[in-house]
Amino acid sequence: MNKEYVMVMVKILLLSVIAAVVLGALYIPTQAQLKVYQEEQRQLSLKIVNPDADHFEPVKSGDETLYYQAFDASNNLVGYCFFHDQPGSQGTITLAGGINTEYTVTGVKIMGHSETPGLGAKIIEDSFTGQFPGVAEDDLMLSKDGGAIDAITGATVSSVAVIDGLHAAMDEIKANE
Amino acid sequence: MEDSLFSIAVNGIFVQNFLLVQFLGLCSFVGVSKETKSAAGMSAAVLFVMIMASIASFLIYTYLLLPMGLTFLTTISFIIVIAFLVQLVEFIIRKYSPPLYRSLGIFLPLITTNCAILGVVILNARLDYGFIQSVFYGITAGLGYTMVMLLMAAIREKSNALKVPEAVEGLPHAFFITTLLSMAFVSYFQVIPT
Amino acid sequence: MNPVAIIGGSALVIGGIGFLVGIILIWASQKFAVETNPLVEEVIEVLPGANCGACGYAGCADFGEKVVDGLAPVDGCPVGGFDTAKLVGELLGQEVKEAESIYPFVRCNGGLHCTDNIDYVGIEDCRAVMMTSIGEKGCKYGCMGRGTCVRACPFGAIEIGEDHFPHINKNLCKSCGLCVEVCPNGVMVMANDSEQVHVLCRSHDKGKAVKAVCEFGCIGCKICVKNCPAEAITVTNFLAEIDQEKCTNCGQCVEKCPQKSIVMRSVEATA
Amino acid sequence: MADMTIAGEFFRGIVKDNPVFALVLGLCPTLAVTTSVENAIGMSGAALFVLLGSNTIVSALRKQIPPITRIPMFIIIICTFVTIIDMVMEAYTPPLYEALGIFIPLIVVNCIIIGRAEAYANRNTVKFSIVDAFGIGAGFFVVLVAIGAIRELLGTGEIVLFGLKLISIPITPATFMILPGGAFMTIGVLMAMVNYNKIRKAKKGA
Repeated sequence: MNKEYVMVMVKILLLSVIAAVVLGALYIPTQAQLKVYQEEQRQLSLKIVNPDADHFEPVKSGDETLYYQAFDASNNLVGYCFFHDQPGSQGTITLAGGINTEYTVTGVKIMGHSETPGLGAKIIEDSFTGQFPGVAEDDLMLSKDGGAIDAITGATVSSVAVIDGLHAAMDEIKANE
Repeated sequence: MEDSLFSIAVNGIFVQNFLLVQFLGLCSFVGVSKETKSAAGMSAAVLFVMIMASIASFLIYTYLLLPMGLTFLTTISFIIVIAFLVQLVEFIIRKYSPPLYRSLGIFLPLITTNCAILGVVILNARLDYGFIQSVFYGITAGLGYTMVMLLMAAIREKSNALKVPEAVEGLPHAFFITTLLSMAFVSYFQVIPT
Repeated sequence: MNPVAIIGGSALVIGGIGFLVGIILIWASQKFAVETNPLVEEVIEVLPGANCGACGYAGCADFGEKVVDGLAPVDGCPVGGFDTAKLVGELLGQEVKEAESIYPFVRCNGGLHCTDNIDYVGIEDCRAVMMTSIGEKGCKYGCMGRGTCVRACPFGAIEIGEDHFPHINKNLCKSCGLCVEVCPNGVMVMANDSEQVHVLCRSHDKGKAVKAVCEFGCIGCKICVKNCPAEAITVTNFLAEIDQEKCTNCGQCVEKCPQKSIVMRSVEATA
Repeated sequence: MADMTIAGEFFRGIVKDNPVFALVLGLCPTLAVTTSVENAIGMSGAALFVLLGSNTIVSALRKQIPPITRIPMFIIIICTFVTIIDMVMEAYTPPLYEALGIFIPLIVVNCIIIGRAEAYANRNTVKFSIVDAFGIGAGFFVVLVAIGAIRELLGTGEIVLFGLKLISIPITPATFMILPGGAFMTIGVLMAMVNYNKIRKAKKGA
């Protein structure tokens, strides 16, 4: 291993370690800030999906929050809220949903997705999510199957994914309540 | 994720073809598909790097990054492995077939940033495929890439004899052929909703 | 995860990967070392890089190696012309003298003056025509203007004019000679600028057959042979050939030729 | 390239060595992302930042980088910049990150950046590398916005930029333009126009 190769090793090692330290150092503050922001976002979306609720109590199993119970100002149970990951056509869709005690949907908000831009990505628009408030659990289906939700043209898979996500979350809450 | 190997194969080669549907790996695709010889050379290199990268990235992701909770390093560690593999391939090609090395030219280092390869490894991680699934996905995605590459090289060589207005000759011509190819592949996409 | 663990952990992981990469690449660079003589790299850098094969070798890299090993002449690259030869000469410490530049030249005067034999519809390629028939034109030796040479030229220097003849754009043409090789009838030939007198015909048919088909075809009447002071012209099989070394460009044959198939070309931009 | 001037290098990046048309690099993000002008601006902005960073560091260290481990070291530099911009934007400018989120990892596989690192920054001084980064970045920006505008206008019938509707034409939107086929065709047509212009100039010149 003559001198020249040692130099090569030193250089690549040095560069890798410097890159790693820079990224590691940057990771800590950004992660903390991200946590703060995400928590804000969650509270905000809970408010959106369940407008008449005042505050929310997380229902935990172990340290993982399953869903939130929504209480109004005078502290009686008004409904539930949840975050749910559902596989869409391109990747996972994270959606926030709110229902009242009779399992009628009070609101839906798409938190994150990687659907095809221009097609599946339209699930985040109010024209689609706006259809959900006030829809009872049984007619939470696509209009072509007799439900109350019209799918987005050219993005049936993504639309169905959102609906299945809501159903899955509702069943989970039913099992727990 | 319990994707069966068959569905991964269909996904990798046809439905989610990296080149024509996911737009990944175009730089080398357009640049090198002028003639079948260099196209074959390039796809062989891409296939090799894809398979090795799938293996290496799976090991790093599951045994290093996940347990240590450093998932923010995924992209950088994957891409270093790919770059290392490409440097290795560059040595091998330069040693054993200099003409191919000359004809690939700038596109050889570009395999590193070849979106298809990084695409495969990141998808492997995101869909948290098992080891066999990851490697299989690497192979099928590579085959999908090779198939389209050779198809394109053959078409472009044949289309040289056509009388094409001068402005369209060369790259625009290649792009129009790709348009038709990708429409065919995208229609596959609608037929088999995954 | 406390900060030290994160930074330490990532330094360890990325550092480790970097270390492995370094080790294996060093080993690979030794195992796959290619003993390239740096001079060859420099010579290849200077060559035009068109890989056209006009120098007779498989592309510039091959030519570069041969030049450095002394197997190929320093000015062996016609495409690069004099300036490349000079650069290569400097690299190898050999001086280079100015070489005469040569350009392709069409030895046929038929074109529109020549009758059509068949109405050809097919791939735009003279070779395809010759494969599928004995030639589109009355005279099967002539230029059909189907543009094989146009496509063969890597520098886009040739264009088919309205007279159905290829016109060579001299400042684009790198005299690589690919068009000469590719022409099925051998109508194209590399001609030195100083060679001005040419027989614009390739036909070996007898006089009667030539006249029936083409206005300017050479009928092999040997008048030019008698009148050439330098005996530079020989007629073989009813076709006159001019030996350019002997020819003094006097132009006697041009006046005497009844068919006007011998021509004194003035060396202007496009042949 | 002995007689390099600042302006010369900058405009070379836009016209002569335009990353997409002349060098045929960076096609993956160009086609994937240009479904709207907004995305195009976001993408080219992020790409410009990373290109600037990587060109500067690569050309600063060009004497140090051993040829044996050339590609991995370029990649480490580029990827560090991409991860930095990814983390910082995700935490401190969430709305912007929301819009550009999927483009950031795309940049690391953007062939332009390593293309320039390998072909240019590795061989020229820091000053010119920075100018080249600006030039290529501007070239990339121009092309991306052009394609984005065409595809968005034809694909959805209107161009919406940061919420405000710029132009809208009464056509039934051709979703074909949003699909991959449309992207290839648009870039094919634009490239043909550029070639036509070049040939016309060459004919006049020669």
